[in-house]
Amino acid sequence: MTGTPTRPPSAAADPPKFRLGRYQDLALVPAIVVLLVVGALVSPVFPTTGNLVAVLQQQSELSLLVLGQALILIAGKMDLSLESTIGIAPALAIALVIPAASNGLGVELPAWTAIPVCLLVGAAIGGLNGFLVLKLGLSGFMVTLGMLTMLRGLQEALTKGQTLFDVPESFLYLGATTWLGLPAAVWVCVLLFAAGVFALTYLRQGRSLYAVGGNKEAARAAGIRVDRVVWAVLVIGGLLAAVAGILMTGRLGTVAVTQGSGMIFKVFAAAVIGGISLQGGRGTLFGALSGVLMLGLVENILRLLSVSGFYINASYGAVIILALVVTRFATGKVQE
Amino acid sequence: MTGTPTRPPSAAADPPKFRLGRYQDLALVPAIVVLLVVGALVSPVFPTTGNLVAVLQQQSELSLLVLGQALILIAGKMDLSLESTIGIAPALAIALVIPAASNGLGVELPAWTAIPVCLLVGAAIGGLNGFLVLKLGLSGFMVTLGMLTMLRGLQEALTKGQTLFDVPESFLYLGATTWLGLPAAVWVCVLLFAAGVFALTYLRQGRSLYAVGGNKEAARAAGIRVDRVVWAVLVIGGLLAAVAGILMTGRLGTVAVTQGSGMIFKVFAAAVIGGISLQGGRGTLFGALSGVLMLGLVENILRLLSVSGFYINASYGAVIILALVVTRFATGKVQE
Amino acid sequence: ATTGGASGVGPIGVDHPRADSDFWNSYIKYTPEKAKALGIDLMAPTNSQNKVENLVANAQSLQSQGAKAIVMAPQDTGAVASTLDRLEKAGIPVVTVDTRPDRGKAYMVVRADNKAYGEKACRFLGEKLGGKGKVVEFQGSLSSVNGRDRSEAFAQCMKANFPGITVFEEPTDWEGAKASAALQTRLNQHPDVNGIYMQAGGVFLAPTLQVLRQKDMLVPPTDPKHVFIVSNDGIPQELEAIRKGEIDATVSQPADLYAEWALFYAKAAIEGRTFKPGRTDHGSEIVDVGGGLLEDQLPAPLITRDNVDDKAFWGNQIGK
Amino acid sequence: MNAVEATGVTVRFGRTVALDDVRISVAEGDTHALVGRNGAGKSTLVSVLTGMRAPDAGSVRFSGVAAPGVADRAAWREKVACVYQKSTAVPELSVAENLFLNRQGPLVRWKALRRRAADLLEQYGVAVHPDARVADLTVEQRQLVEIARALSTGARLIILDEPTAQLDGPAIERLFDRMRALRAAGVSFLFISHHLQEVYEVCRTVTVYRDARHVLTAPVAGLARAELIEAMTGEAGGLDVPDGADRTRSAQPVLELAGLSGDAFTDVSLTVAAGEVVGLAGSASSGKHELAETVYGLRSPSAGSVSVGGARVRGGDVPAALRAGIGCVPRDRHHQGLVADLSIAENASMTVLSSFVRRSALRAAGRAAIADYDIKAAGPDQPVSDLSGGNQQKVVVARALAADPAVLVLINPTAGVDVKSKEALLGVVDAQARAGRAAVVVSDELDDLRVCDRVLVLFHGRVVAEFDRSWRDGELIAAIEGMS
Ligand SMILES: Nc1ncnc2c1ncn2[C@@H]1O[C@H](COP(=O)(O)OP(=O)(O)OP(=O)(O)O)[C@@H](O)[C@H]1O
Ligand SMILES: Nc1ncnc2c1ncn2[C@@H]1O[C@H](COP(=O)(O)OP(=O)(O)OP(=O)(O)O)[C@@H](O)[C@H]1O
Ligand SMILES: [Mg+2]
Ligand SMILES: [Mg+2]
Repeated sequence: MTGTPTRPPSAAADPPKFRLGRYQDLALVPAIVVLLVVGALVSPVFPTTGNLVAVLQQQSELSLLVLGQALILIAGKMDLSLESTIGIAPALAIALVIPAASNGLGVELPAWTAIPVCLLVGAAIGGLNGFLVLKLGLSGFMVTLGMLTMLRGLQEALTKGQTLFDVPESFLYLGATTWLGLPAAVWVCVLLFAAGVFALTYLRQGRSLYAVGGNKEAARAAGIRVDRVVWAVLVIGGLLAAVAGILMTGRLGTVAVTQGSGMIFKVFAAAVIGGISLQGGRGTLFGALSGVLMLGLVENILRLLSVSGFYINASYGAVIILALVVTRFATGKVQE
Repeated sequence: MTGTPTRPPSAAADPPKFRLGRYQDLALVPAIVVLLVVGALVSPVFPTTGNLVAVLQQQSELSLLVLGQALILIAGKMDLSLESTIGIAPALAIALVIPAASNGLGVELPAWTAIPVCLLVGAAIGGLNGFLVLKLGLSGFMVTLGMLTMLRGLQEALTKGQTLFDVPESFLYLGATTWLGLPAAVWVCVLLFAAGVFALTYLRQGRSLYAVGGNKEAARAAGIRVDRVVWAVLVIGGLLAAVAGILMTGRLGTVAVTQGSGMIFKVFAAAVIGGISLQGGRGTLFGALSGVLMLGLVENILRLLSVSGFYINASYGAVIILALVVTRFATGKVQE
Repeated sequence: ATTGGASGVGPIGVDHPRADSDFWNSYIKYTPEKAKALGIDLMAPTNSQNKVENLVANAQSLQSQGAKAIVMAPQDTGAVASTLDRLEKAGIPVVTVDTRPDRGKAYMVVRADNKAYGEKACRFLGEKLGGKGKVVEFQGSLSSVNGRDRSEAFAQCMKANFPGITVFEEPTDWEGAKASAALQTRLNQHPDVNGIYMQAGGVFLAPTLQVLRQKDMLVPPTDPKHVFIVSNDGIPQELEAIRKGEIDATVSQPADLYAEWALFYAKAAIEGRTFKPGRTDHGSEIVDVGGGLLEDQLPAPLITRDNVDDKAFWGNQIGK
Repeated sequence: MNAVEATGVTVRFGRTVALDDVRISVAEGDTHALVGRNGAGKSTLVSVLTGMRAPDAGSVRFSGVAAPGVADRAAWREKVACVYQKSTAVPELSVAENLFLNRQGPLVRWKALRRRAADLLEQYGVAVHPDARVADLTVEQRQLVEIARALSTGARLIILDEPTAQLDGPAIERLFDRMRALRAAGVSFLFISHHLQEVYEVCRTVTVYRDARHVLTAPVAGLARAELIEAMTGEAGGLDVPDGADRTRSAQPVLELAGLSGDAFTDVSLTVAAGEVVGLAGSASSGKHELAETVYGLRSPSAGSVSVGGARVRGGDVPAALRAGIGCVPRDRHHQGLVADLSIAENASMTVLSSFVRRSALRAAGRAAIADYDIKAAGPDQPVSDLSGGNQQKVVVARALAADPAVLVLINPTAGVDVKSKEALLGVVDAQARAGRAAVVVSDELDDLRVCDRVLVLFHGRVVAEFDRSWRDGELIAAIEGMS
């Protein structure tokens, strides 16, 4: 092996045509623009501020679940139990606060504890999932599927199937107030998403999610404490679901036993449409958010069109597939 | 081969103590044995033939969906739409047969066509999924999620939300007959599972599922036509869901618009508990089948215990997690 | 988007609770007919697919499209409270069908008393069984008021009046497959089960008959081995089964009256009429269920072999 | 003082003992070679020395201080940097981020990061853009990125597990230059390679493991090559790679490429006769890999044709190539060579499964592969993911030869294979040729090219030189580097 090293051919050093991260972020933008135009054509009500704000508010809880799930997916796990956490976290917190006469547990903690307890419950569920997956080595999908059922069941057992009414003021405030013309819930989401985007872009801990989800061994070799990252992300997911639960409870004024049930499908749909990979290590929060917006717009338009109940599911499914096709050909990328 | 090939170190030539494949197969057996014992202690009815046969019959439709999903998962894909296929395939077939007065489509095909048409619809749905995923390059998870919604919606649109009561004799026959003391549905499952196990063990095409699911590129480089295998497996999945639809329709005597809805969670639960990997390339049909049995026994025992409606979900979830723990420590293997 | 002539009263918005149950589909079919008869300008109906989030969003959307009154059937009677508040603030009267909101203001509640369903079923079975025996009950989803009301009333009545009857409560979440499995198990455990109460005929009828058929237990009422079956709903298939002697009774939940009177009250609200508790001219009674909330309790007749051919039942009016 | 010292290290995988009470000590400032046959336990030791695996017994000390706990990854990373045998790059992330994985600083400054990455890549002569996705790189580029990352961490001890197996000559030379410079600055190295000449070139001390045991530690200078090989194999006698000079070849053409063009190469015409072995050499960007992959149908040609025995083979169609009698060892065993979860038997016979698979036949085929290719394994049912790197490579070769093909296309067939096994593998190629097969060997290793009857050199996608058997190292390398 002698001889002067030749300069490597320059072609390989050309900058890649686009920066993947940024490009993927925008993949859904064309589809969203199309939807906005279609919406405006379909109904004069659609482009009004009132309607669009309502869309945002209606999607706010979903968006927080998607935020949590996106973080978890990027780190290479999944958490199905989020859809139960959004119900049981506020239900338990409220049951601890209200008197037994209103279906409470009779503990009657002071009212101000409701929100902290709710967050605590969310975090604890995330922590428990983490324990089962990381310490006991159980399958994450299965554990959280079991949790999904069990937590929903606990909520039923806790409330004996009753809806909880005496929702503390703090919940109602968050659900009903507007700040600067936007519902408080929307602000909460915007702030949390902004924090998420910042963390995933500029913080080392945030970037480590991609490493952990993309190649666990490589992350470990690079000095990342993989288990700790996964655990943290599961706890954050639970926390965000609890926040979503607070917003939902505030918006609806009650906690039904079924609160959130069936949402997990939408959560995955929004995340995956938004470019988050189920295999881990790929996707951005901006993408996930646009997935949420897209689903919200589709629902809103179908609603304004007053599609008959018999056709609403068919249309919804068809539009999702259509959106996939549009995204596929707009980005030119085969989806995995 | 020139040179004397060195003998491998002698220890390595011993037959291995266990074969990994077989071992995994049996992972759930301890949990099932525990359940059988618990069941017998809990209720004198549990160990009767009548009860156990009923468990088998009740699980027959689920087991066929699991069979289909297991094949698809082993080949590295997933198909969520199976839970809609189990409804729409028989619904469409029956609607084509019965008169408009009984909520039919008014086409009134001869009654014997019902079963073939049903199978055809199932296969066509699988084929369509394959087309969208392989030819258009859409995300398999998303496409089948969209299909799940769309097909359920089509069934609603088709039947205007009505339950179809006029089920052809052929369906009812399969749902109600017993052959040699076992319900026909159970025989159908046993045969199809046996065929599946045979194919995955002894046929080249069957073995290739593992290669395709384990490493698509390596399979391609070994001369396996990856796309063709995946397509075939999706069509088979649709077909099996249609068969499950026939059995379910026969057993219940109607096709409700909601037939099968919510089953997909159980399908995944059974498959994953049974050792099928969501990442593809790993798992056996025997394992999947034991997953189905386990879920069936758990349900049966909870039912015999007459657990109150308020606690049934909580118990069910808790038992699933417990089963995971038992399996984890019985096999000593960390689950992925 | 309205369907009626602009001349009619309205526009009135209607939200349907779901599109996947036979009872509600009959109701959905009746709505436009009855609106036309009442001279109502009906907006295109929305459907909340059994989810309160959808109901909330639909109400918002109907409101922004200018509904003057809204008819809805909130399956989650708690979570509509904030929506009712909002509509009240916007001056839009609401008529609820089938369920009574736990909180919040409605102009009128139109429903049959679900507790009465459970009670009627209990009394019928109790008498037929002579106060002894074993009854399997397919409970609806316990997270729905109707399921809960029917279950509670049935249980209370049984305990109070027929202590000799053992009741097996089977949670089914309104799913036929769960009912079928539960019945199979229960019959294995207790082959002497001689009564069944199913809380929704549309869902449980066929699966139940199929299990009994398989077990050779589908015998005429004259046979001592006959299993007495009471259902709720009153769809045509149940009436047919009563005629054939496969089941014995059903409580007819009046889909036609639901549609008719809900729209009637919505129109009355726009016209500014008021109502007081007391008997009505259509065989029902308006009661004040508390806090000034009025409920028109429509009759829910028990259909048995004796009156099954009465043309007045809605189940006999629509072609099946 | 020793940079690292491990004593009494034992590691078991189930019944397999990967390391049996071994020791190693790397003196400060030393460049220490670790050699041994495939499966001797080298990579396992690396995982212990870098804290990726806790040993079943034994202890590790860095500069006399006990090693950190397994959970404290950051502490390990300060002590030692490593290029693992199996890639530890994150495919979805950019090159820049991979280079500075987990050391971007608490707040990532992207512009600065990209600049630092560009500097580093420049230093190591790696021709990739910092924003490129690692998944889009070739094996070689990825390996260079990993090397640059390890060498740039500032650790005082650097472990390189077969860093050169996928590199071409100039890249290896650049690596050695960097190593010498760092050694001058007092950095210690543990260097693993199956290329013994590299050991002699850069290392001062060598440790030999055999069958999971420590056999020898000695200064490189006093150790003859034959002694070293004897220590590795446990058998006396040197090695001779067959050069096939006495092979006769018929005039009958088997493989014919006519005006073949495709990804990264143009207009290549070539005829390989029965009994002939043709080598393809060239730098990483020469198009040699793409050419070989096109012949096997892994890529579609843009023009020209491939025929075997006079019959044209459909382009871009692996099953067609297989049917025509072409067998192939693909470039990257992890990517295209193996299904990691499947057993040795299954992988080795994947190209030749009959439509009815008899388990006993399958296992017999697996056992035969283990014996024929000298694979160190617990048995034919062992999943290939449990094998050492070199043994995995042998399974890939077994898979390529299983169908008894008329034409062999071998891309870096001996990558990561130990000297003794390399001799056996090249012996197989020689034997195949003697049996009237045709073979194309694509390799960066001169040893691999020595079995060839002629060697074609590609440069920027075109054949620029052809050598017959009598080539000398210097002239071949000059041609490869485009200086002929
Ligand atoms: N995860 C594992 N499970 C089971 N056995 C393993 C595993 N990893 C390694 N082994 C076994 O341990 C032994 C040592 O492997 P190791 O990778 O250390 O060898 P090596 O010296 O690095 O070989 P090579 O030169 O081929 O890279 C081999 O017999 C291998 O089969
Ligand atoms: N190498 C990279 N890998 C992943 N993401 C990157 C990379 N470089 C930049 N980004 C993304 O690009 C975004 C902007 O980064 P940054 O603030 O560095 O932009 P910039 O340096 O100002 O870019 P430009 O020079 O093009 O204006 C961030 O969101 C970051 O996620
Ligand atoms: Mg190694
Ligand atoms: Mg090696």
